[in-house]
Amino acid sequence: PLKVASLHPIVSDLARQVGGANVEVIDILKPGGDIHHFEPAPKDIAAMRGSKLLLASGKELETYLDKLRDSLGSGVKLVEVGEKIPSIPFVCHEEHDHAEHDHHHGEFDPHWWHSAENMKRAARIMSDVLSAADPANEAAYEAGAKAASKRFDELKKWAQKEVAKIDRKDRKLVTAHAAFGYFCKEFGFESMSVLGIGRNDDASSSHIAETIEEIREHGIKAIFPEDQANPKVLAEIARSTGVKIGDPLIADGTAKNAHTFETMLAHNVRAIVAALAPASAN
Amino acid sequence: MSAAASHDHTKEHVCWGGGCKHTQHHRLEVIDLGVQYQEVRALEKINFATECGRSMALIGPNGAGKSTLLKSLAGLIAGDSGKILWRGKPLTRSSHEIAYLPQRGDIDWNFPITVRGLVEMGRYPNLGWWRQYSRHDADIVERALTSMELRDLQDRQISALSGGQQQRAFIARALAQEAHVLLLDEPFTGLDKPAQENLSRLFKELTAEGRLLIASHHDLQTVKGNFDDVLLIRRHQIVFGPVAEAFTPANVASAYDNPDQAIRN
Amino acid sequence: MSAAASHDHTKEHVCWGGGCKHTQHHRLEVIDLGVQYQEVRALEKINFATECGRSMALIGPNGAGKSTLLKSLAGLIAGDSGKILWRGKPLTRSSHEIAYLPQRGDIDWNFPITVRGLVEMGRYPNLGWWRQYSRHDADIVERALTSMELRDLQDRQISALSGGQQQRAFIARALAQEAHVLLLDEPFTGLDKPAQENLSRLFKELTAEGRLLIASHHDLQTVKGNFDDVLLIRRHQIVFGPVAEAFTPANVASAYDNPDQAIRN
Amino acid sequence: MPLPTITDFLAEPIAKRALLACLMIGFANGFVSAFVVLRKSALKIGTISHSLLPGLAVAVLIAGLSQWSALVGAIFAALIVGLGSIFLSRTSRLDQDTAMGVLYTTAFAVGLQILRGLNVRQKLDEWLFGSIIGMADSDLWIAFGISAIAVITLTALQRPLIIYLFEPNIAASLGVPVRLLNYATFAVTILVLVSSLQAVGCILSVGLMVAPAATMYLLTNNARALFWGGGILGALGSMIAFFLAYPLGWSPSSTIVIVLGSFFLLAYIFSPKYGLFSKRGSVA
Amino acid sequence: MPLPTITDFLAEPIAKRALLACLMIGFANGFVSAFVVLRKSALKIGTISHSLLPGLAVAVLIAGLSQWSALVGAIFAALIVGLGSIFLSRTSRLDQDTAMGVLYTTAFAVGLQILRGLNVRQKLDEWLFGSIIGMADSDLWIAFGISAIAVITLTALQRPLIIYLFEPNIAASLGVPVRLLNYATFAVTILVLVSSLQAVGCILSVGLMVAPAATMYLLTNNARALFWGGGILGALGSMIAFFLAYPLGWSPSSTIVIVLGSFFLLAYIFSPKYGLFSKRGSVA
Ligand SMILES: Nc1ncnc2c1ncn2[C@@H]1O[C@H](COP(=O)(O)OP(=O)(O)OP(=O)(O)O)[C@@H](O)[C@H]1O
Ligand SMILES: Nc1ncnc2c1ncn2[C@@H]1O[C@H](COP(=O)(O)OP(=O)(O)OP(=O)(O)O)[C@@H](O)[C@H]1O
Ligand SMILES: [Mg+2]
Ligand SMILES: [Mg+2]
Ligand SMILES: [Zn+2]
Repeated sequence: PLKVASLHPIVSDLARQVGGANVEVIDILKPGGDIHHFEPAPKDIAAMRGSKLLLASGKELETYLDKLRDSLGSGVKLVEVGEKIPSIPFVCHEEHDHAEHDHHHGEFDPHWWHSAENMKRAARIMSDVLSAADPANEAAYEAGAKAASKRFDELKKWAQKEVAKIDRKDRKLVTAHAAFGYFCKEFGFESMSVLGIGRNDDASSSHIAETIEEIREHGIKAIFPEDQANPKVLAEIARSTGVKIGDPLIADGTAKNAHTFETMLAHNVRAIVAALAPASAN
Repeated sequence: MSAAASHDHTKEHVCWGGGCKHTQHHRLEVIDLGVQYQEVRALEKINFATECGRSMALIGPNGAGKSTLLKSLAGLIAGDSGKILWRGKPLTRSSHEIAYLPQRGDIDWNFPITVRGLVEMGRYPNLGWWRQYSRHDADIVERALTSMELRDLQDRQISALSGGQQQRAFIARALAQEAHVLLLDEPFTGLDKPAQENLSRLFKELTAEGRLLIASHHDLQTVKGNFDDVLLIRRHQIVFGPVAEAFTPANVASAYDNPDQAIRN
Repeated sequence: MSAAASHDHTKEHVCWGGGCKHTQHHRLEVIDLGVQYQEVRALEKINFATECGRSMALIGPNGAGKSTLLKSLAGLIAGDSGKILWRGKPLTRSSHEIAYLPQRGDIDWNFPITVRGLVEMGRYPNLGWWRQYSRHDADIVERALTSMELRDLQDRQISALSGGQQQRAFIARALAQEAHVLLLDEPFTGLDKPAQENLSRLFKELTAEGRLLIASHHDLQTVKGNFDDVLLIRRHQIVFGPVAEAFTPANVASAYDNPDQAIRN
Repeated sequence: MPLPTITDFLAEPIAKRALLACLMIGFANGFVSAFVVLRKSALKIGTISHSLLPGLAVAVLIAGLSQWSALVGAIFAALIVGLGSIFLSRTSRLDQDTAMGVLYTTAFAVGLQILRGLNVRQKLDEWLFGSIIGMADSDLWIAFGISAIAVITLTALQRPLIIYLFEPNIAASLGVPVRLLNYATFAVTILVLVSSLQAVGCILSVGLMVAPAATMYLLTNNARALFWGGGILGALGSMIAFFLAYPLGWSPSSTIVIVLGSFFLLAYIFSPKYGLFSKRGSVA
Repeated sequence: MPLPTITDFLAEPIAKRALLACLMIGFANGFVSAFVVLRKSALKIGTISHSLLPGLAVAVLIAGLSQWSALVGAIFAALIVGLGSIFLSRTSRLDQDTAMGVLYTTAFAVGLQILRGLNVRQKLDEWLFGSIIGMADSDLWIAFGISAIAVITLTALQRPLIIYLFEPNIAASLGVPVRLLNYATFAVTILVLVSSLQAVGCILSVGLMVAPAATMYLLTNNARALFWGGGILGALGSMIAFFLAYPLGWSPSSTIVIVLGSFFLLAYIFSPKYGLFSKRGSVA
């Protein structure tokens, strides 16, 4: 089979779905790992031996890619799957825009995999690159991509049905970091982040004061921490405003128990619906 | 276990409150002491006994083991054989009754402390962690400063002193401790003539008050007038006894003039 | 600008290669020198001139400014008035021709260096960054070690020495430098009697070779036999001149016995 | 929507708690900074605050990932590296800095390896680094308790401590319980460090634990004044920063350190005795 | 699928490059570690490796984010903090550690504030922290150049350097150009640090820059031997680590530091002269 290596669990899964039995996917970054750092063991590199493709999620998520290029043998092609997927800018507080608050000029949200439409695009891209590497099985890859797209569509339908349980006015997703722009766009949420964009940003007190105001003003029902991140500040804001704390959402797709698009989306949608939908709907 | 409690006889004294004028004198005994540094044997079979009210000169060539002996007496290094008894009991490191002046301290000269603050440190063994710094303590510090002619310098930070002034400040700290036993490693170093004479005079006063004083130094001429006893060493003990008997040219010669240079290492 | 190049008259010498026996002697001139530390005036209006082949004792009470003067001559601190001329030119900090022995160095005693390594450092000004350490240099180091009786200790790490042995090692380093001018701040400190006598003898040899030697110390008795000139200071200069003329009891008294203690601060 | 005024904001419990936290953490850190500065261990503290990962790794290995296991793991790691380096330097000829350099990097490497094995994200330390604005009640109580312990311990031990800091050998000969002091003060420092880590994060906590007494150091020759002066400067600076950060929209932790750094700069330039403009010995 | 044998693996270009990088970076770092250990600046190096952020922030502010601007910014930051703290301590009564503690935390706070203002998405230091596997060609060349510069400079300056490290005052009186040495060696150290940051990351680079000479320090009293011995140990340890990491499946950078840490431990215990089992002065 065609051997490919992957730097992101969701991309690995996509490659498996599209390629089926014709590809062998090596996970360089294993579920639970940190997508921001690349520190492969020689063993991983050895396991990669003979791979035709190295798949990355792209959109500058893997900041180390530039360096890696030189080290790859000549037979390996690096593919940034997300590169051709339309970007949306980072958004913190979508519906207002004061002078002192900043929109992120020229900065794009790299978390493209929160959208089924994007996943469908990615499936097509995947089929193209696999075919280019292994023209003999082109037809199989195209079929694989189609099948995957169909599954993604179904999943989207299911998610939309679930989201419909939430009152339209309650469709506001308050998260710690702005990683859910694509999700919000696809499922009609307004997104708001408490802590800013970077993981290590420390929120300013005025930003927190604003967030509290907004949570009150918009009657927001719940706010969501992130998987594996410290929920402390969110917890205090929740305590101040009396809103619920939802189940942690999965942002990077690397959670140990949910590292495919299906499991990740299902987890996030369930968590959001459970916290925002009226009690009767659940 | 405060120092004051163990000084059950302090009341008799008028000045330098901690000495001991009483019938049964306190003895310091060193029995068969030996000290080893890595491959160097620094001291071997040192034996002597002295008591408060006496002063003792510790004499020997460079590398004879004088500093090593004083450090052992101060409890800063442990011998590997023999023992040291003070008032009949083995010496513990933190004996409050012993004041020690190192030959070369490992001082942080930039430490934010004035001369006065340094001398006040000497009161620590008497004050412990808690007791209030009293008028009495201030008097003692004052006296120590005066006797070392440091009154005018008392508010200087310690790095802003000349070498001899620094030495005087450290001596004053040892004095302010009002200890039973004073162990002074080359106390005359760096002092000018008047200060040296002043210190000799002070030694007499201290022993008259009933303190025990042990000082190493290199000036053989001043041994006779200034000390009661002398211990001549050169790794081994050469002689110990009252200056008049022990400090004979023959003994001194056997400490210094040896064609065999072995001791110097 | 290597040291050897400036020593255009070295050939005449048999030992301690860097001295100068020649008609026109090199002069060290100090003119109206004054030094200030923060609020303390340490030196004022110091004036003297001497030349190689002579030795000079620097005498004064504690805090008189002896160390300050030596540090100025070594180029380590700058005066705020007056000037220092060596061979007619203002002194620069890194004059290769000057060896300096500090009173109290800020030494890292744990530094991985042996006694021999320390003495070898003295050869640096002659070797510079590049020149090979030669047989000749080794001989000089050997001689410096021997003259300070450190042969047996040469492979010891420097913290494993007694106080006097350390002092000897630093003196040996200054000797190995074979400098024109030796500035020694209380070189006798910590040395035992034989070593002190040895050093006095060495001083004579050094000046006989044509070096200029300036040493501070506190032992007034040894001034007469050991030095050609004396500079008595107490912030101000009290007197400068040949020992026989200048070192009179009256002058010494005016340096030390002053009811006004002001100088001591 | 206009920015709520600061008085509005102060009505929020979250703001009150933050202000209280600034006061307490500022004071305790400033107080302890005297010890850090006298001991010249600013960089040791910095190093320890970076060496928590192996402790976290072990904690996660044993108890899973939670805020409490992170806290315990961090304290554990700090003690290992701190006391370990004291031990290594006492029993070898290396200085403590070098011993610590080797120890913490090796521990860190081992920690990374454990985490790889566990397949846990490597950026665990963010579990420790809260923000002064997100302090829970329990955090406040912990901060209060630790501050109280620190101030009381260091005040009680002050006399022997200063002697010890000046010269351990002299201290020993004066009967100061040197080893006890060494370990006790070290433990207090670690506690304060961990509590300020929760408030301002890894690097900034070092600033909080150094700058106040460093500023005082330029103003006084009285070692005691370093402690109380440091505490007061620390508390004052933190409060000023809190009120500055709000209108500027800055993060409170960075602002605290910037304010304390400015205090330092002022003292560095204008200190009457040791400032840039005071006439000190004109050293060549 | 069985693991390819190590010889197979070595046939890969990526493996050859990594091995080469281990050799060069190990040697250069080990060599420089002698200077770090003699200077007792292990923790200073650690601190500097953590204080790159403000430089990055300024670089991004001026030139936008790219690998080169990040590198330049990092070097710039290191120089500011390093030379700044030397300057602060020379012109005040503070020691360099304390000065550095205040300086780098304040700079860091300012850097954070700049980055907030710029809204840069990621923690920037990731731009710097590569891994020894996956070094770009340019990285390898930079590493080679820096190693060569470091070894040549430190060898050329060795004689005055050792005197200077022993006692700056004596050095000055011997005519050693103290200030020049101070700045030159500092610059070399920073260069080596930045090159090893790219290979093993922020904390582990400190291990690489301390452990080799710390090990030698326990074995010799010859300051010169520290340099070459450190270099050889560093290179050897890195190569051993490379071959160990393969079958164990560990990350090479952590393994390097673990191996060097083990060397240190062995010397600490078994050194004939300064080891735990050697009879040294029985200090109470
Ligand atoms: N840390 C050490 N390690 C090994 N040997 C040491 C150490 N300290 C001292 N020595 C050696 O022990 C011996 C005794 O040293 P000590 O310092 O007691 O001599 P001293 O009589 O005080 O000499 P001085 O008059 O020079 O001060 C000397 O031979 C010295 O070299
Ligand atoms: N760093 C300093 N700051 C302020 N004053 C100083 C400093 N160093 C020395 N002094 C003062 O300058 C004067 C001269 O000091 P110096 O060290 O030159 O004296 P000295 O003659 O060497 O004395 P000693 O015989 O005690 O060594 C003294 O009054 C001293 O207190
Ligand atoms: Mg001695
Ligand atoms: Mg002097
Ligand atoms: Zn945002």
